[in-house]
Amino acid sequence: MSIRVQREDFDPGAEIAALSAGRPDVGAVTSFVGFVRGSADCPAMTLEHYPGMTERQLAAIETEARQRWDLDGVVIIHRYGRLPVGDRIVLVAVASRHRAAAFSACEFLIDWLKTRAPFWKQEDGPDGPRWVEAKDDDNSRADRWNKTP
Amino acid sequence: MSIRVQREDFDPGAEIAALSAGRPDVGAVTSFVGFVRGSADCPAMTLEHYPGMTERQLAAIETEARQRWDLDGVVIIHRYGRLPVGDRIVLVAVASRHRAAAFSACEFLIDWLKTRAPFWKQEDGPDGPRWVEAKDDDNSRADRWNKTP
Amino acid sequence: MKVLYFAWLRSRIGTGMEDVTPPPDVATVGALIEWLKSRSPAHAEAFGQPGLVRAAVNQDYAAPDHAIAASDEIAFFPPVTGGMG
Amino acid sequence: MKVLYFAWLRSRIGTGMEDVTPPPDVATVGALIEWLKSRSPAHAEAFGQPGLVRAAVNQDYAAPDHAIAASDEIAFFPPVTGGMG
Repeated sequence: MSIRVQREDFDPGAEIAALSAGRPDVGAVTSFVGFVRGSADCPAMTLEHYPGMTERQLAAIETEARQRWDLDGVVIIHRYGRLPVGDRIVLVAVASRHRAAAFSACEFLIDWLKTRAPFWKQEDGPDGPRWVEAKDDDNSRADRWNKTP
Repeated sequence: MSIRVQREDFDPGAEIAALSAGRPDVGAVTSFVGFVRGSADCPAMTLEHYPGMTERQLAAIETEARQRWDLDGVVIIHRYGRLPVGDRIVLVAVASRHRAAAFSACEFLIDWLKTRAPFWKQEDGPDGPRWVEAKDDDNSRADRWNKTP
Repeated sequence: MKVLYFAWLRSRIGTGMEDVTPPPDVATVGALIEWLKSRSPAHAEAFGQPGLVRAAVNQDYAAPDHAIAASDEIAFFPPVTGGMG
Repeated sequence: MKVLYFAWLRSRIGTGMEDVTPPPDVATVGALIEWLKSRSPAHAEAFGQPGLVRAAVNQDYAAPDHAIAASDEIAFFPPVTGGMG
């Protein structure tokens, strides 16, 4: 299955290898791995999500990517729950004949995932956990894909 | 060492993990893995390179990427020798605080690597091995980075 | 009608899910928000800044004028903040 | 002066490396190419289409007007075709 929403960690190398295994037509696999970034007063964060809607939105985003680009495979894995600094959060990996499609689709997927997938981040802080607000930058990066070139 | 030119295969997962290990400031690792693509009459290819110049050009490209973007780590691995269809050829992986820099730098590096790194490809064919000619598309992709935005 | 809350909307309202039966004239997402605000001060506060609340009907994003039915699953949540990097 | 050949230039010339001592007036990459072409029919054929040959002096790309010295490592090769995808 190419879309997974899970508590458990994942293995980027195994996912990249699986995308090209037995596929002599695959010339390029691009991937993005997102990590929990640390700060002085935040040793961990907790990701809440909307079970059901998350999988549905990720599937819709994947379908759109496959319509836009000629892709041989897509894997999207997103974790939820409590994640300490340095942990992997999300993987997007895309296989294609050519690198241009693989790069564009990978960036498209992660931009949309950050603005459309129903995840909410709570950071540990000195005054207890606090909800993180959405960043305008993420929305403007996702908006790029709506413009006609 | 972040630049390796070698006959041996490499492990993309291990390289991605090493880029973020013990680095709480790393939020994103993007990577590109290139594979030997198959066709009906080409079961393998052989990559020749210019030892010394290869490492020198890759180091220059990496330095330029680090000047252009705020990066936390870069790994470039390029294989040479005889490579059967499906084998990994090249890895570019980039770590950064933010995904935009990581994506741009990764794509920049692979575009330049394809047009500047002294590798030459010989494909097995029905009439014996033949040298592959450079593609204009690769040069125009690399030229993108010279344009002022 | 099943109503779900996520993130700080859940914290403020004090539950992640409630079954509600609004009157028949509550026929859109926007009307449902207005009706939910009348249920408790916590609801009123949670929906106090409409710009900060997103809605989904049956797990798809929905605008305030989206029609709703008794069998729908309707969710309210803040703008998403997933992923990293 | 150490001269290296790669890919089909190496195949056509029949060696990957040769030590040469051109006359002192051969002072640029372009002049060296002309002089090398006079060494054998294989050299002349390999350098027959100048647009298909790239040069490096001491492992950096060099244009035909690049100066050369006796201690330099000079390489000739086709446009690169590395990587994949």
